[in-house]
Amino acid sequence: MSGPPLTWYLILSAVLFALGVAGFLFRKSVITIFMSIELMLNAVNLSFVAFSYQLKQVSGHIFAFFVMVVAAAEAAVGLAIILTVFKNRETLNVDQVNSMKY
Amino acid sequence: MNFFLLSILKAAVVAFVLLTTLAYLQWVERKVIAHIQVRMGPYRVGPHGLLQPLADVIKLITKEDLIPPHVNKFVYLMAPFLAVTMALISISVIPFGSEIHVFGTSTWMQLTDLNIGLLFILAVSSMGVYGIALAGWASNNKYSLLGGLRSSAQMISYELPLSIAIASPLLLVNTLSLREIVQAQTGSILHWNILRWPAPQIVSFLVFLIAGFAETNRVPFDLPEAENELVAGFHTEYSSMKFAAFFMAEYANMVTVSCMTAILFLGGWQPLFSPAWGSNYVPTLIFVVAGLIAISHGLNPARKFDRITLPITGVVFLLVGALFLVPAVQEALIPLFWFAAKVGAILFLYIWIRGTLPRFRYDQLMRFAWKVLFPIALANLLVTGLVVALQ
Amino acid sequence: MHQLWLIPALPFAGFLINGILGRRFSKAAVNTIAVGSVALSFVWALKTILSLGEDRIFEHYFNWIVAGGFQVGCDFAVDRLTAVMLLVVTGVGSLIHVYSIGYMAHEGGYYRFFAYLNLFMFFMLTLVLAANYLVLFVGWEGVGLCSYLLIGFWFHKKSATNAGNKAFIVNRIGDFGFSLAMLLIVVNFGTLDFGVVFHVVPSKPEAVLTTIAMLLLVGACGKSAQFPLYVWLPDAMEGPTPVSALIHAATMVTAGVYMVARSFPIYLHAPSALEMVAYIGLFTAAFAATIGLAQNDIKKVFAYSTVSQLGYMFLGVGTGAFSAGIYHLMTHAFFKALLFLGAGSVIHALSGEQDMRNMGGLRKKIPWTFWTLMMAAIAISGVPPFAGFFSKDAILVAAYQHAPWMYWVGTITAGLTAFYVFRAMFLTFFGEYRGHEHPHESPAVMTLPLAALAVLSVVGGFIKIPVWLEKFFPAAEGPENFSLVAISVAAGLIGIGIAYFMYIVKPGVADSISSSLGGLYRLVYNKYFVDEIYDAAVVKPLVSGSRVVLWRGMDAGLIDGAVNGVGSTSQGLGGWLKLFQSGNIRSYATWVLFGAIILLLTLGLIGGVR
Amino acid sequence: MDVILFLVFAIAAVVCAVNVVVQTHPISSAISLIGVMASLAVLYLLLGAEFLAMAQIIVYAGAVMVLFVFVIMLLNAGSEAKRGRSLTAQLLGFPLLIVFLALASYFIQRFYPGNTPVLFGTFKGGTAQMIGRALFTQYLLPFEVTSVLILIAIVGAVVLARKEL
Repeated sequence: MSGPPLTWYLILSAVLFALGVAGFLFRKSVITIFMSIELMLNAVNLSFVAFSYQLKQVSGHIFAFFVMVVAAAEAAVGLAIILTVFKNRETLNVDQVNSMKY
Repeated sequence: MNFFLLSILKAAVVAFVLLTTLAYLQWVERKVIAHIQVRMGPYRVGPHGLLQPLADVIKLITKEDLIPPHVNKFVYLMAPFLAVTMALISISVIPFGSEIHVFGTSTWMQLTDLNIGLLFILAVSSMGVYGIALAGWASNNKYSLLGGLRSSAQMISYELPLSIAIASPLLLVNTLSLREIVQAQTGSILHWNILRWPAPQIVSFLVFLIAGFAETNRVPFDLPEAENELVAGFHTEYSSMKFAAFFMAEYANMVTVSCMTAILFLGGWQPLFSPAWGSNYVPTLIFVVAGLIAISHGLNPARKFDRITLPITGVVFLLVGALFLVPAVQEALIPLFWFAAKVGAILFLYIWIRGTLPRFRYDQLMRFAWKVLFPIALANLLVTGLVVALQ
Repeated sequence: MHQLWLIPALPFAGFLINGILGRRFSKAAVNTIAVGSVALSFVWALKTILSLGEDRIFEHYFNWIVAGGFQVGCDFAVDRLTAVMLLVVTGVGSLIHVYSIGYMAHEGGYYRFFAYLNLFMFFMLTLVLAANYLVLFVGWEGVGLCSYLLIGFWFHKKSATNAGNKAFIVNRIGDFGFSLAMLLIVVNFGTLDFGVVFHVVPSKPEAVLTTIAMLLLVGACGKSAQFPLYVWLPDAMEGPTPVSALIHAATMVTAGVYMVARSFPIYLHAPSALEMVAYIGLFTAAFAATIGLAQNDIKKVFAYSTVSQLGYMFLGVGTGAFSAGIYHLMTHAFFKALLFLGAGSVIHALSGEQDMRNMGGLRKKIPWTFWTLMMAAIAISGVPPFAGFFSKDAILVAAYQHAPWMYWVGTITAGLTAFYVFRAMFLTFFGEYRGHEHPHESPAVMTLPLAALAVLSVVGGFIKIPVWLEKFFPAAEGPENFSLVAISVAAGLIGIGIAYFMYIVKPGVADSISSSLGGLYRLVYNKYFVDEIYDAAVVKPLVSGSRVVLWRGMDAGLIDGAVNGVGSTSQGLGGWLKLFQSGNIRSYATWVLFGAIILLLTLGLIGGVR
Repeated sequence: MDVILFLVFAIAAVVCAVNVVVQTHPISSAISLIGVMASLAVLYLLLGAEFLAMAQIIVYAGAVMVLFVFVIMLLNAGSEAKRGRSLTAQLLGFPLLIVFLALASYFIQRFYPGNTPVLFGTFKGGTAQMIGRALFTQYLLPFEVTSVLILIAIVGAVVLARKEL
């Protein structure tokens, strides 16, 4: 019985990451963009776990674990920011949230 | 026997028993509440309303399957499906009893044992919230939406004390496998986690039970479906089988939480005291006594309705009691009896409380979770950790 | 344990209390704390010394610097040399503190003055108690700092702040030498601890020892105002008079002598350096004495006298008579402090007048001051049995042993000293009053310290320091030579006589002599134009070099140019780059992606991560 | 068996991820993202990371995404506007993405030639026990720092979500 090569996992990770980037680039809703970031983080986690498998070490899992924890913290703060922005501007479109311009 | 065949067989048996249990659980609930309120409860369909669940099922299936306009169809249809799936999935890792030998093969009375079984149940139950939240959102109805919001906030909040309450007994048993958790509690009631030396988990048990009530949206925490405020909460717009699915999910969740309580704190299928002291005869004793009581009531000429059914029930009970004495099936039946007895007791507690307590106000509910349960659970975890570390 | 740390810690506590909270205290509270802390310190020092035998007391508190095998501890030690210094510093210091209560009574920044004085005491005691060169250096720098603060105490006076700066900067030159000496010691000995260093001195080559000793001498010259680094001391008289007495006469300026005496094992193995000490001391003594002849400011006269007397101490140390040097250090502390305090009392009586030409006839008006000051004048002139006689005599005898011509120069200097001191006395206290203020005697809080110091000036010579230090230093003194003693005493008496003749008997003679000498007089009056020579040779080139090369060239041209260039370049670049700053998150993300791709490409092109 | 499982869940993940990007309604994106996460959890299991798989479900799907759904419901976010203004993203984005993907695949192929087959059950290092041991010994400091980070995040979120801001 043979399994899929590790490369497949890495390619899958790259594809998911690229999809996350695409979501970030082409979507306008802040929430969706935020979700795209989570997608990218997940893609990177997958590659961490895959490398961990290849190296037969637990470190990759720890990394992925920390990424998860940080993502959770980030989500809490990020969503609070989104709430505040929505409260002040009544919009979720990033193109209209651009007061940080030159 | 073939692994796949065995698994399918076990799954079929479990599914059949579980679904029947769920259906009759509702009957039990109605009966118990009726008796708490000093009335009869379902009585018309079959003797003592015993066929009532069947009638309910038929009614629900044949009702018009209504999809309101302006709903997000995909999510609307997915929500009840998700809810019931997630509720039923967790049963798969729950051990009902010890190892049995049938026709030359030995197997566990459990669909499968994961070495992270507990995490699996937590994961699945944390997914369960989507069913309610999405149902509330997809219905395109403000009551449903409020119900959905309430339920997601409530379930996230109560998941914390729940998880922390679980962590304390884990420190005592040192494993995440549900089977091993039960095995670690072998012995008498003094070896169960709730009373186990050096750190009895009574506090943890209570926190878990309360948070479990909240997780299953049961009284007194049934805010997501508070009738007097939200019509029917998240399932206002659901009818027919989709409604039944939510209903089933709620009861399945109750069963799951009860099983978890039994496994984590009450020693799972372990008997109340050691078989050396005759615990194997307890089921027989109980059934015989129950059968005799039923027969004596049935022979009472005042009870006209039960002249036939009660003696029959009594005889069946006597037979079941006798069955527990047959060595061939004893190995399987006695652990099952203990497990069922514990789960049944907790389920009865659920119904009892529903018939007794009023509902919380929403802000009280959240404050209770964060300012009372959470600190208590945390303090208990710290104390337990300290005691275990110092041991 | 003798708890040596208490000795400096007490004044330091006084400094902290007065420095931080003194502004809110009454004057009584401030001076109780200040005087009390120093007096307690004196008592503790006395207690320590009474229990001192032949061996030294050593206390290690903690490791200050540990770097590899090299380590410096925070160590204090007391031996017989330290004991002398301790008593001089705390004893004279206490008296001057008491005196200051009266002298500073009407000055602003009262608490600040006493806080500084206490801080000075702390550093001076640290210096004296130090058991290694680094701790000594801490005290050394600390007293320099306090000297600077106190010279510039009247900071609204431009001349005072200038004098403070001058003292600080000139001292830096000396400290530079000291630092180099310390580095050399670390390199060659691997430690800075006195005990260890002095123990292994004999095994080191003479050239190294001579270099170290010379560099130490540079430091000592700076601190003890020896030629050519003496110029700061006369200017330092801008500070309040108690400061002049305490720091610039009795204690701090003797630190150089103390340090050379402390390092005597090094000097004994570097004879040429020791010879240099003697030459510098002798030259400074004579040189400063001649300047003192023509000064009209009473404090300046005593300042040059201090320089001259310090020269004597160097002479004593340099001729191998270490104990004689220390002996003179102690007696000098008594009578010179008294001279300054007396001068301060005179100045106080005349409400700030310092020019002797505006004084005269004060003998009757301020008798306490006059009589005490007279004791000091006799003592410094070397008239037996006053304190100065014994110590100066010891030095001169040692000088004769070393080289007879040194003795003769020293003796002539002694005569000059007697002359100018009595010139000052006669100009101030005799003849007719030439000023305009109404003199008044100082309060008891000032005259009592004067009296105490007068007693010490009279009998201080009987505290036989050479006997006390007999086993500490190698014996250098030869047998008592009565004729040498008689000659030096005679020189002093002749000096007094000439002064009496010129300023009492025939007051016109002095002016006619000065006018007949003409150029020579102007040369002396203007202190040999040393300040002007330094100004022209060192300061001016340095200032103009700094202005042209460092300021205009380096700073304005190169550094500012570079900085401004960077600024304007980035401004221009920013003007272009700001177009990227569209405020649109998605375009930012695009550029991030672009950067990531560039990064990947680069990684691939340079061969990747393997 | 492993190949089939991988393919099923990989395809599910990719389909869901595409759905995340193309759906116009945030809640559809959110549900799709949950799908991606669940599929990834299964892939983690295949890679022997059983603890991580469960953590993925509990933390990501069970907590983070619930927050997302909660916020979407709270703000009642509708479908987004059709046209945006970012020319840069529109013009450069797609070609850059293609280049990025191509480069990434190229490097993966070059540095990790596909000779390591992934078999379920060959790597036993991902148990809760192993993770816990590593976390509380070798990675104790990062772990504690992370808890401080979470504390800060809690405070930040509370401050941000106050009414008066």
